[in-house]
Amino acid sequence: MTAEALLFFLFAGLAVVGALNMVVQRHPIHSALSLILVMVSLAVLYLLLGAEFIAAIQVIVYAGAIMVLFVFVIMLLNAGEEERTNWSRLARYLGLPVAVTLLLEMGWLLYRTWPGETFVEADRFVGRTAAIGHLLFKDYVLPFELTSVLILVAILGAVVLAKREL
Amino acid sequence: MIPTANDLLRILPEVVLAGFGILVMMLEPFLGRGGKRALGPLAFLGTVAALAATVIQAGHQGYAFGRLLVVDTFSVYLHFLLISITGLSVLASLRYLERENIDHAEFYALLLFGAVGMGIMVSANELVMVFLGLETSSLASYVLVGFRRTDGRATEGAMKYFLLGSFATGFLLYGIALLFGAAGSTVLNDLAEKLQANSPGFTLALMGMALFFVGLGFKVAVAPFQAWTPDVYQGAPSPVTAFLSTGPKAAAFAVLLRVFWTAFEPATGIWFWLLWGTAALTMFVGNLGALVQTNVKRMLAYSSIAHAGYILVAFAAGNELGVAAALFYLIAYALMKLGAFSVVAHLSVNEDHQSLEDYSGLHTRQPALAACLTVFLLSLIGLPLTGGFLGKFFVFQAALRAGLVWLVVLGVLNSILSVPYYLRVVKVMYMGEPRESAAPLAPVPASLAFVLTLTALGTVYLGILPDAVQQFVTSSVLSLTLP
Amino acid sequence: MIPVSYYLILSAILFGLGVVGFLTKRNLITIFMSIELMLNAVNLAFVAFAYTWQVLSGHIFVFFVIVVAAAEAAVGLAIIIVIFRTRGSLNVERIDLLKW
Amino acid sequence: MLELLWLVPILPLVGAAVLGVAGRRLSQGAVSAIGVGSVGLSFLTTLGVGYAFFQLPAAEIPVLRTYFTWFEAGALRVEASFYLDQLSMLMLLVVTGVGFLIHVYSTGYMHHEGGYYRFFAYLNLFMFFMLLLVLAGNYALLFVGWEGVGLCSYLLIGFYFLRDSAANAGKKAFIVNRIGDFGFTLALLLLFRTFGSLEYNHVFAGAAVMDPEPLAWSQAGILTAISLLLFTGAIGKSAQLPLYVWLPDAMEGPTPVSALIHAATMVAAGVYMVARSHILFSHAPFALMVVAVIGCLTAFYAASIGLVQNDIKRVLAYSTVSQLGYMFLGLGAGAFATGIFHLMTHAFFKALLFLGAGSVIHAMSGQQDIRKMGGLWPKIRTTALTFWMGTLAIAGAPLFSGFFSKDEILWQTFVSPSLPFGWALWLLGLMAATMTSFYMFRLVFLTFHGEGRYTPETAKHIHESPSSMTAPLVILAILSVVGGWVGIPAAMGEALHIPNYLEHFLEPVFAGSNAILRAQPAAHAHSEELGLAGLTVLLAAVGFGIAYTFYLRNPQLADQLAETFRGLYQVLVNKYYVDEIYAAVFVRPLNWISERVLWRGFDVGVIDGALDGSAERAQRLGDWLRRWQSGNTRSYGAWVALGALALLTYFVFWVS
Amino acid sequence: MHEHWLSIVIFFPLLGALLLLFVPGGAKETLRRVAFLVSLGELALCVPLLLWFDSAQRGIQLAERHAWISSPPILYQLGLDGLSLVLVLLTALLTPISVLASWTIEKRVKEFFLMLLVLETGMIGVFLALDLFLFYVFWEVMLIPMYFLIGIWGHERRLYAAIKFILYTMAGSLLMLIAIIWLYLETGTFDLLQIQLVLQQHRVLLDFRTELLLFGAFFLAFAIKVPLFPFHTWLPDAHVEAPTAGSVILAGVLLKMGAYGLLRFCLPLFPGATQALQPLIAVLALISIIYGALVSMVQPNVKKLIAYSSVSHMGFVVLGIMALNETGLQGAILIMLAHGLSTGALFLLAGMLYDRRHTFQISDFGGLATPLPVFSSFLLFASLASLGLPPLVNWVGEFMVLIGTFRSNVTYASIAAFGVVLAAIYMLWMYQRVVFGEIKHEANRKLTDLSRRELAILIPLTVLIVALGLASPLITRRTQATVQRILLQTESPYYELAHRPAPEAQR
Repeated sequence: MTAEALLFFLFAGLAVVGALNMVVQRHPIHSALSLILVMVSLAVLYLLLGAEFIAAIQVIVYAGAIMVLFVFVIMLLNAGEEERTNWSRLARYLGLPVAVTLLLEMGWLLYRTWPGETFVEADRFVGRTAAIGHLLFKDYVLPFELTSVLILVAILGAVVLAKREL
Repeated sequence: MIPTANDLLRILPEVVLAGFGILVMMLEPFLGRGGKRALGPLAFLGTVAALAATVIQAGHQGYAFGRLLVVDTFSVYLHFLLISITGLSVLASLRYLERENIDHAEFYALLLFGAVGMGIMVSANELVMVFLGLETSSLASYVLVGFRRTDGRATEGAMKYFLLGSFATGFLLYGIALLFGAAGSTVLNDLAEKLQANSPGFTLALMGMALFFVGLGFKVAVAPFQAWTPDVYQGAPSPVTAFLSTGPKAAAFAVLLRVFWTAFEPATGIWFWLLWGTAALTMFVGNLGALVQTNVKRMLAYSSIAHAGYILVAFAAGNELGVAAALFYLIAYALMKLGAFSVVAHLSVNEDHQSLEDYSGLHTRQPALAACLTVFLLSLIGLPLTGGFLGKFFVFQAALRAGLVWLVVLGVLNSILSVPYYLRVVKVMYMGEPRESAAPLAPVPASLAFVLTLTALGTVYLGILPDAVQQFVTSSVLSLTLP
Repeated sequence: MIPVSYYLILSAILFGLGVVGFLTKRNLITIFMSIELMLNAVNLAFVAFAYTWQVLSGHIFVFFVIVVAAAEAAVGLAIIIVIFRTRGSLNVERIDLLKW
Repeated sequence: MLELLWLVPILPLVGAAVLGVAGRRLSQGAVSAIGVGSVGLSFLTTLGVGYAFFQLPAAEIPVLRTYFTWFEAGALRVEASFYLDQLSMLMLLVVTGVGFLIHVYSTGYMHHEGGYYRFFAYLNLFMFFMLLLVLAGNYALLFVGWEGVGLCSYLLIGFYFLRDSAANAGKKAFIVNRIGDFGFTLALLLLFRTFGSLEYNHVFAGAAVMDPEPLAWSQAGILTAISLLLFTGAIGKSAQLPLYVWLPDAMEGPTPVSALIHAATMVAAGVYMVARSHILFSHAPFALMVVAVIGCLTAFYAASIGLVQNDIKRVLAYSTVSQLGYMFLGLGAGAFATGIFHLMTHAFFKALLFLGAGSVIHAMSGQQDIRKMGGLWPKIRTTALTFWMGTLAIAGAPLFSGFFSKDEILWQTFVSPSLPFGWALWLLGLMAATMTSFYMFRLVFLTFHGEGRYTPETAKHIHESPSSMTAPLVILAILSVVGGWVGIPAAMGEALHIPNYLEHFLEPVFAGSNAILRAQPAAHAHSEELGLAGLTVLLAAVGFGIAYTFYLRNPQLADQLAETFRGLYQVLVNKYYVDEIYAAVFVRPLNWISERVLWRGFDVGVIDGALDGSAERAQRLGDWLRRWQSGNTRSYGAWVALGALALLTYFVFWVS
Repeated sequence: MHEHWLSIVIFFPLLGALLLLFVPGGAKETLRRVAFLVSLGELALCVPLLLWFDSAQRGIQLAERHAWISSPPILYQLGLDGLSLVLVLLTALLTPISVLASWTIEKRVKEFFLMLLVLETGMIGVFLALDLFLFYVFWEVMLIPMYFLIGIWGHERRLYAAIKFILYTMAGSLLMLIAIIWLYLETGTFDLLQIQLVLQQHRVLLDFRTELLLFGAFFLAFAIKVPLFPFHTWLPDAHVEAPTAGSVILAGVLLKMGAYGLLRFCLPLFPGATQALQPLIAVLALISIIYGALVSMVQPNVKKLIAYSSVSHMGFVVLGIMALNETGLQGAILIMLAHGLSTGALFLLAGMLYDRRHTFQISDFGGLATPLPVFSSFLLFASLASLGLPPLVNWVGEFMVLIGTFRSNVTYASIAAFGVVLAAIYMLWMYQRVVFGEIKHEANRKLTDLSRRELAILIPLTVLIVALGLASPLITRRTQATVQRILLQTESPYYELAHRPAPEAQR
């Protein structure tokens, strides 16, 4: 087993454990922390896949900014432990089976349709930041600009909704 | 690759809309109470300008930004439709916002930004563009739904819409990812090229299509993804409901049409039964649900599910006629739903007074309003001389041409099922007496009168002289083929 | 050497766990986190596919997804705050004024 | 004058129209003038037409006048045409003549009644339809008259509409007639199908060239079917078994109406129609036999009920039914002319009897029960006298009109070559004649003779009727006596060198049938006929005797007899319970089925139930469905996930 | 003028309705007068039709043809033949009568007459349209004014009746819409004349199953409208609950549309199916006749009784049509006319009773002959006409139908003839209970007899019933050519005509 494989299995395992823990935990703050664990693990996997830039912003933006926002809101609202109501019979009896079936089905399908021809090798394909920058500001300049509108909307929305007095 | 002038011309409407949106947003802090009143009209002006821009855009068809976007008659048609919807929604909201004490410029800005997103959706030729457009309009919608933020119902609507919408978006994205994985590209042309039935990634692509359909089906409220619709529509401020039930829905349908008609074309035989089933299911769920409603707004919400079902029938036909019918239906549907929800907006103060009894004897209280609503309802039923009828007529025609006799029969059955609940409203308006305690109605403001006149006349116009729109629609369909 | 499909299966698992979270959690914030988990799964898939096809656009998509996730987080958390203000609860099941 | 033929029916129609529209504003005198005048003019026109008719050479008879095309569709074409031959001429004279007399009588009788103008309007309308019936040149037009007289009968029976019994009787008459007309209608359909036309000349010419059908039922053909169906119509209209039930009830109408419609003219329409269609019947011996049997049974049956009735008019009504039976017996025996002869004499004496009865009722201030009369003879002499004349005529006293006609019928029955059991029918007829004599004299004795059983109150008002009423009585009495002399049977007349005028006159009409039915006249001695006639007279005298014994000499005897044969008496008094049986068998079940099964059961229950049920089911489905719309976001999410799963499964597993 | 006359006839009432919009709602008398004048004007406009109509011509006359919608090719095509002539005249006649009969309406007068006039446009349009799509449009457009007429101005259970009416009719008509589209997809046109031509010349072959299905869809729509057992249960409710004018129009014109549709579409377009299903439909017609009569007999409500009697009478119409010969068809047309007049009169009379007593229950009447002699006479006349007394036009029609049916099936004709017996029972029984006897309710004693307006309503109907009874060739000669054409198209399934020159349709 190479180092890469070891890394993969380690962080894949961590990601799954984190995700599971996120689901299982009752307190939102624990869930948030588990999610951060998932995200960081994923960042490592991105690196394995040669996505340097993505790995970086995964940590900076996702784990750093977005999750902080979450934690912040949790604190703000002083959210305590989850109340385990079970009023939705549909979700109670079907929710987990359906989701698990979906999971298994997708996993199985992906496994079946993608027989491992391509193996991940280090440095075979690396997404350098410069290349990405070029792509982003040339070919994908329109979506990039569009995201600005998107963010504008988000800001506007957040302000409109959350500000006490308008 | 620096964008060329043509590229910019091809996104001119979006640019105009975004510009006006920013303008509205920026101007607000500088204006006093009176000046703020001008922002709504300014936003409306923006949509008018965007319509003009669409005319310019129409003269410069072709791909833009590589092949991220495509401007063809199809997208021009939908631009006209969506921008008009936005404009009319702006007008319908003018007095509403004042009355409800939420007249913030952000509202208009969000509507305009939402329109930008929808505009991108309908001309997107690439799935991530679709996603971004969709997300832009969705985020705007989430906020708009919750705009009456002190009202528990509005915030609940916003929450449901947001959570479920994001959930569905997750599926959509995963679908896109899988399609990307199958073809190595998300440009529709590439997808069409690579996704031949026997290609290695075909199963992956099928998975992608399925998940993609989940996301968009959610937006157009296809059963079983329709559950959010009544709640959200009911909770949202009525003008927003008007916008929501027409604009994003039309845009999402446009995406479905374009994508299924071009990129997913090889899988036609596979998604046929899927569409068949969901169409039937959607019609029944919508109509049966509407049948038992006593809240007019909620009833209209269910009815919009049912109408999505009719459009899906056209979809299932899978022929040019079907696409044309769907496009025609969209415009007819937009007119009548906009009109109907505008009436609801006018009648409901604080989003109350929406039950059937509140409509009792409306014809004596505001005859013109009652007459307009009657036109919309008759059109929703699908009686001749209204756009709704011709819409259904074209849909059935397309479906029959495709040999879907049973689906059409189900459609007919649903039309009959829908008669009682629409007529119930007509009944109370014309045959009931006004409630004793009913508060006097505010006079119809000019802006709303304009909206109602336009939509009512448009509905009738579509029912009597559909030729112009038909031609537009037909050439749109023809433009939908990939070069 | 790890085949790409392993990454994909991992992404499927994470996506599925996201769905599980969405369906089993009651706290609005955790539900929202589940959605974030789903988006992360998507990102992993994008990156994996980008690797298979050796194209960079996959990375760009992930970038966009992250942006969108951020925007969504802003709006979503604002909505959650508003809900909490009007309803005083974060239990999704308690928020069912609109029904039938 | 023949050109004025159309005036004969039109005049009363005009009278009816004027009275109907403006009658309310006219004085009683003016109403009388119009009502009676129109019929009078019609009678005069008939005389004129008759004069011209008698001048016509034989070849030009029948006279056919076509006025316009009434309706046409495809092959069907019906003309408004009149057909005048000896038969219709005779009928015209009888109808207008008797009708006129009764109109005159009515001016007196109805003088004090409300709705005077209405009465005359109806009566005039009746005259129109009756004349139309007589003159019609095709079966469709005949049917118009046929239904029209039924309508007028309905109106006039229900004239006293305040009385429920009157209204019921009118309705019953119309409906029972309709049942007969059902047969008639089918006959029309068959006629058209067989002959391609409904015009008499086509039909008769067509039938004449067909082969007569055999007597056996099993081999009967289309003509038998037509004839039987036509006869069904006649059964209804002429109150034969089993559809006679309406006629006794019809006595609820004013007495002149009973005289005109329910004795003299309308009820005889069936007889006329059968005679008119003789050529069809003579080709269908089975039908002819049925006619005879029904007629004979009716004659006997009705007479037996008449024995015990106590209402003066009802006795006469049953008598009418019975006499009509005789007429059909005559027709059925193939002696069409004789049947018509009896129709004519019956018109005279029965009109007389009814009018007389009317006069009695008039005198008794509306009392109709003969048990409450008696000894009226000295107080209303003219009425009594004329009533006696009528009674003698109907009972068949020699030389009175009824004697000749009835006797001839019985004789013809006896000798008929076409009837297999002629003698049996004859025997029944004979017994009926005896009963006739009995109940008529019973009536006379109870009414005019013996001691008065009326209240003193009534007694004060007893008076003879005005001359407008007595004059027609006298004229009719004379006709009842001498009317028979135009048709004295050969057996009697030959010796006196009096020819049978009537038979001669009608000879050309029935020539076609006679040629078939009497191709080989059975050799019967005149003496035989005379002997049988003597027997009849004798039995009539017996009837008289019994009546005399029971009701004049020994009044309590009748009651004793009734006591002794209590069962039989009850059956007779209750008219064999036919009304009750009809009610139990037809009316009530039909009503029950219509209401309970069809309407409330099927219509409301099944059809509406199913539809309302499906509406409700849709509603319930909607209710059920919206419970899924629980408002719980988790459920919605589950839906989405479920949908996604289903889609994925469909797309990938089912397809690939 | 000539070539646009039919359009003028169709849209004149609509213009009148627009005119009404400008009259203030409070000026009730003016509104009534205007509506009356408009409807009379419409009647006057129909007179030239009578004059210009050439009875000898088999094809369509006064045709009008414009393109309307280009894709799919839908025409605005109108035309007149004998059948439509008769029904247009009937409509134009009954509308002013309905207007007059509605003089007593005080509630929302303006809207009432508006609806009535719009309804008239719809009805006349149905009879004149020769494009399937156009036909369908008119057919459906009529529903709304009728819905309002029943729903606003009706009686106690009006809302139920109105929705029932709409649902039944729409159920049928939407299936018809499917058939219309299907037919278009087969033939490529909505033009009725063109479709006939194409089918008859065998340019398009419908397989038998298709033909049956199409026929079935059309037939269902028409059978509901006629209404034929077992699709009739909307009728009693709609009739009873509708205001007088509504009932008159409903019985007088709307029911005829079903029969009209059978004659115009079912027979000529689907001869094979017609012939195959003829026995079945004839049996349904027979059941309608007997069933309607029996149920009518036990109704406690005057209007319901008349309504069920309509079922019976319309059964005759369908039976006549299904005789598939000239006599039967002519008879059917004549009954349509007769039924429109006589049942119209009956409903008007029932309405007059209602105006006076505010009830339709037979048991609430009795003895009306005393206070209302003139009324009673008219009621008698109408009842007699309805029960088929010769020589009134109802009988003539029924007789023709019987003759026609008898030619094809003796049993059917016999059963139908029995229906005539039943007609006498229920009509006379009703008449007796309403008019005869002592006055049982004090309220009935002081009723006033017919006013001049009411006489003006009834007299034309009465005169027509008699006149047409005596002179039915006035009608039948005008419809003869049309009937023959229909039969030719029906009796020879698609091959014989192929060799004939095209029908005069194009002229």
